[in-house]
Amino acid sequence: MNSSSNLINALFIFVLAGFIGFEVIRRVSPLLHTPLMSLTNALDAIAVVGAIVLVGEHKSTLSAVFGFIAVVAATSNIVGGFLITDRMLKMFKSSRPAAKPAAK
Amino acid sequence: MNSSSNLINALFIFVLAGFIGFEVIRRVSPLLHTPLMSLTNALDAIAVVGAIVLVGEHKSTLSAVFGFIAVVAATSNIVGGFLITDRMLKMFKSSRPAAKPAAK
Amino acid sequence: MTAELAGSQVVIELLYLVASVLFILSLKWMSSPTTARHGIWAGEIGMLLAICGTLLHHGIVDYRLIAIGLVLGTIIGVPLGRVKMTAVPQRTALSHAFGALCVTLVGSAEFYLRSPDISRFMMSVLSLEVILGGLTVTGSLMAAGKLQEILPQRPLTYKGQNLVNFLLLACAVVIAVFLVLHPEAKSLFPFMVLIALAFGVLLIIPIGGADMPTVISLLNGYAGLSAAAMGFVLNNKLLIIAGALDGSSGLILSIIMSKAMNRSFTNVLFGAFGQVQAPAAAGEEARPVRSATPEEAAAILSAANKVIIVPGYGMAVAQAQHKVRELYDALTKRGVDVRFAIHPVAGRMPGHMNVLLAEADIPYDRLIEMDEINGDFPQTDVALVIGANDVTNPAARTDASSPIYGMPILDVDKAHTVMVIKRSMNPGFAGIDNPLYYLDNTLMLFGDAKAFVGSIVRELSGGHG
Amino acid sequence: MTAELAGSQVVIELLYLVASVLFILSLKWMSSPTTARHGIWAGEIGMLLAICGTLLHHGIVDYRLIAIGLVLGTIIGVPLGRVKMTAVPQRTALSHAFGALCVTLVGSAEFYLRSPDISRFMMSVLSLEVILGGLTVTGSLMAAGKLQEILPQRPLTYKGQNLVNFLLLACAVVIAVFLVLHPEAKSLFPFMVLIALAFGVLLIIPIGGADMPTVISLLNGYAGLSAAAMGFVLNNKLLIIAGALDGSSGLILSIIMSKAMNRSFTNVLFGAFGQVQAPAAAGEEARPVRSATPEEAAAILSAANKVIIVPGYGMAVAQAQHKVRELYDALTKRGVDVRFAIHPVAGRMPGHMNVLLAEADIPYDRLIEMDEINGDFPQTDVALVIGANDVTNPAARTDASSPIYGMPILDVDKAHTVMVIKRSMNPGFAGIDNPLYYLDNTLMLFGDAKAFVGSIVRELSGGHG
Ligand SMILES: NC(=O)c1ccc[n+]([C@@H]2O[C@H](COP(=O)([O-])OP(=O)(O)OC[C@H]3O[C@@H](n4cnc5c(N)ncnc54)[C@H](OP(=O)(O)O)[C@@H]3O)[C@@H](O)[C@H]2O)c1
Ligand SMILES: NC(=O)c1ccc[n+]([C@@H]2O[C@H](COP(=O)([O-])OP(=O)(O)OC[C@H]3O[C@@H](n4cnc5c(N)ncnc54)[C@H](OP(=O)(O)O)[C@@H]3O)[C@@H](O)[C@H]2O)c1
Repeated sequence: MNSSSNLINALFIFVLAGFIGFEVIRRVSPLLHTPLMSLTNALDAIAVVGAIVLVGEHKSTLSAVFGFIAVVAATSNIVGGFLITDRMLKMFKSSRPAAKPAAK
Repeated sequence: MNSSSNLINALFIFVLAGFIGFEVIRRVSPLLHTPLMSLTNALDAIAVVGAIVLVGEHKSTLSAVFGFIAVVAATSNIVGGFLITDRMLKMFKSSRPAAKPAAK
Repeated sequence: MTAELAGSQVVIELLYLVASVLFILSLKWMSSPTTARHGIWAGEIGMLLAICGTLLHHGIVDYRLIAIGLVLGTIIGVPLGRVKMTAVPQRTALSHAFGALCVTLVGSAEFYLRSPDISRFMMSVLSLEVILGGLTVTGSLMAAGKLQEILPQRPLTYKGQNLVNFLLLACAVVIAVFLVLHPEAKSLFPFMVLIALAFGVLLIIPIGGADMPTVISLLNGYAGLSAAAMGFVLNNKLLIIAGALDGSSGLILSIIMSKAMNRSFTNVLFGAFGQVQAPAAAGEEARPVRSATPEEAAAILSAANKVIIVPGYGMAVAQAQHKVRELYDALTKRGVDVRFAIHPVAGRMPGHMNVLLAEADIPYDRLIEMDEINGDFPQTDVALVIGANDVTNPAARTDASSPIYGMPILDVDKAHTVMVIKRSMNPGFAGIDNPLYYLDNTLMLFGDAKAFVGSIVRELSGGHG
Repeated sequence: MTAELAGSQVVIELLYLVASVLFILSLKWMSSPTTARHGIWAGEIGMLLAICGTLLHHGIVDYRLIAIGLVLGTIIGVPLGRVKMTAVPQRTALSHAFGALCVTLVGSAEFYLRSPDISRFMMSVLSLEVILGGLTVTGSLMAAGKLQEILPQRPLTYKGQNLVNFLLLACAVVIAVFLVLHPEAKSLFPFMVLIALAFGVLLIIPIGGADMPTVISLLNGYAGLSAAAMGFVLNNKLLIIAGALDGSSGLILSIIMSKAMNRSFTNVLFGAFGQVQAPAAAGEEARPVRSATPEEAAAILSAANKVIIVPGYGMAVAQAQHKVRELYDALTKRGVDVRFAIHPVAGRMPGHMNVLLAEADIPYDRLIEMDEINGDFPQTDVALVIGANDVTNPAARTDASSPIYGMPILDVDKAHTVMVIKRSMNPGFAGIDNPLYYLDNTLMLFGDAKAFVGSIVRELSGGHG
């Protein structure tokens, strides 16, 4: 699993993805910087896949316990992150919608 | 060499690089589309590395001969491609330089 | 993971590939509000595919515990997705802590499962993962605490602080190096993690609550990097990609913020901020200012043709955005052209004002970025500043001795009339005086933003409708 | 390549990683003429590192033959890098052929070395590599021949042509599928390659010389894809990256071209172009046109304040760019404001006009893109069209029945006076009449572009000094 060939592949992928990250993020509209933060938060919680395997394989009690907490933490980020990003983005409207009474 | 794990890695890299390609090329100044063509030509000639290995390993006459022709073809692209791109780019000047008499 | 993969493994990897593409598209579509919603869907689908793929993993024997974890996470996540918009900064910090916690735990578990059979490179990456993860956990928790005002906002500094912090970090690195050479030394591992956790706390202690956004964004970058490191350890390409995307996002946002605040990025990177730059320069000359009542302000506004509203942190604190929307409606109904000038670091988070105003249903094409709107102030009748301070401080343009000298600002002072809603003459985040308030064309409207705007609106509608 | 790599292999891979980054930066820096030169250096350094790295490959025993190959390639390459600017299109086509030849040969050699021990996926990729490579070799050679006018420019069509081509391609695919299942069938391999080569020829036969640029760009994309396929076969990540970059470049440029020519991209993709769209609609009404002499043209130009020069394919054919430069100098000296309007598909290559004018030392900030300059024509005294035709045809705006209807054009007809230098009333590339020539404010200046511009310049300087 930790062969040097895998590491080299990983390095290539890291570099390419970092490049894409810079190119893409630099072009995110400043209007959306706050939703961007919560979205990347949700995406970053993809670490859940590592935790799922730990829990599922149940190789030791420690790994299962750590994995379980990790699954809970990451899942809450996924759910919370997508939810709030969606809520924020829903608020961005381009022209004025049928005047909804402003909240009190 | 042809393990499925390598192929998957290759796929990831292809997809990421293709994405970078689209992002980067879309932003090339239209002013430079012609030099862009010759530059990508030169870069694409990186295929020379495969040919070099073929020639160098000399595993069979056929592979050495094919490899040799391939080395020659690719090298001429590298040299020619960089040369002409450089020549073209040298011509692009922003403000008028000390009025060089226009060529006849 | 042998060189020749099992069939299920190939399926998983292909699902991960699709998920990676969806994640990238997700961020790409954030480039404009019209496509941003697609971005979320792409992200969600990608996440779903990745999780489903992972469940196919052949070594998994215990699905029950996974299910419980996912359900529990969802139960915690839903309220975290429902917080008020004004609580978004602390929510973001909290979720960095959660993300980093996940990474740190997985890294630790992997260490104990594999030790002593860990190659040097792998152990280096693993240490990086755990140290970055650990400091992000406590650092983000501290940041969230300060923002939520559970912890004191005040920066806590003492002599030699930087040296202590540095030595602590050095300790962690020394342990890491030792572990790289002797991965069988299991007992040392917890110390490395603990030091990282402690370092996270100490890193945030000297930083004032107001400086948190930059720190949060930086911690975002760290969280991303540690996730990428985890990807190296688990040889998981999707994780590497997501981590790299997140890492660059955090870095870029901190760079944008520090540029807009006129701080060097290295200054931010090395945690040297928070050193209160100028202790409220307080040239207590009691210079005269002119103030006005809501009635007077309403009269001036309704007589104007072009109004630019400049919101700032005070609007967020007062939660005045809905009242501002009413003001916008009232003025627009009278034919006044109202636009909003958005400074990149107004508020306490990149894009803070945009989100609040969007929440109040103000169309985003009325929100104009600094560079675009600055030329329009001289042709503007009234610039109405609502709870903004530093981002309007003309000293940044003129006074070379000011700590914010050189920071790009909104040129409100060039409007015919400037009206500033704030509660007192107290300074803003940068702790410095604002010469704007003493100009001849400036009127101070003292009061809470929400209450004051409410009075203006009442005045406007009382007069007419 | 075992899972645990040899030390030298690690060095090679790291060099390849650096080379990949340099290649990406190289293209990124092409985004502006001010950074483009750095781009070349990055590309060159990357190439050098990659080649040096490859020479470290442990299996290499014969360095002499490699050296000879490199030297021979350089000897051929230098003249190819020294061709005249007007010969750039055919040079580009030729180099696609060379690149594809390299890929095809390497692919074939690999097949014979490995057969019958080739996995199905690998054999599919290998077939893709060889088929794409093969058709690109002959296709590009044909294209180069047509552009250099060694081969007849005229499209050669016959009934059922598309069917024949399709069947031929199908044959190649059938062989490829058979080889995937039976990689030991060595004797079939040459047939697959031969068919691909034949297909390349037949693909280009029905396409007129003028349509070559789009084809060349498409072949560029194919060459890139085949190089990427080779990267899969050799498990060489640098090759995959370079191939993907090249492939996307080719595709994007063809898309840009077909958009600017108002053709659907699928139309281009499936080689269905060249079907002469409208046989020189030739409404032979012998409508009257007004023409003028060089003296008259010089007088009009020197009386103008603002002149926009619109160069086209005719300027390239006549190699008139240096004379145009003299004209630009002469007019500028008299205080006339001269700019150049660049249509994206003027000429026969994307960016063709830019390169030619840059060659003649015209500063690139005087070259204005269509979208930017179109608004300025109504305030322009003279629009001087030099050898351009289709890109100025107002029928694209007004005449829904025109084959170029909808194509974005330069609005020269809105200038106060239009002067058109061309040799006759013959149509341009699209083969259709140009109503511009019959407008009241249009003057035709009949003659070769170089000679005519030369006369104007002589007139201008004769008049004054
Ligand atoms: N956005 C970001 O990403 C970010 C990140 C890090 C740092 N920062 C910093 O934050 C600052 C943002 O500038 P800013 O102009 O938006 O805010 P500011 O300079 O911090 O000023 C906010 C003003 O709002 C007033 N205020 C507070 N509560 C109020 C209430 N309830 N009603 C009415 N007024 C109230 C305060 O004055 P009173 O106390 O007199 O009412 C204060 O002067 C900048 O210095 C920036 O560098 C921003
Ligand atoms: N740029 C690209 O990437 C690209 C790619 C594919 C296709 N195309 C097509 O190429 C066309 C380009 O438009 P264009 O306006 O530049 O060219 P054009 O429409 O082909 O017209 C060129 C004109 O130049 C004149 N000409 C030829 N030789 C001349 C000489 N020696 N002196 C003076 N005039 C001469 C010709 O008229 P006379 O014979 O009367 O002199 C002809 O009408 C478009 O239709 C475009 O779609 C471009």
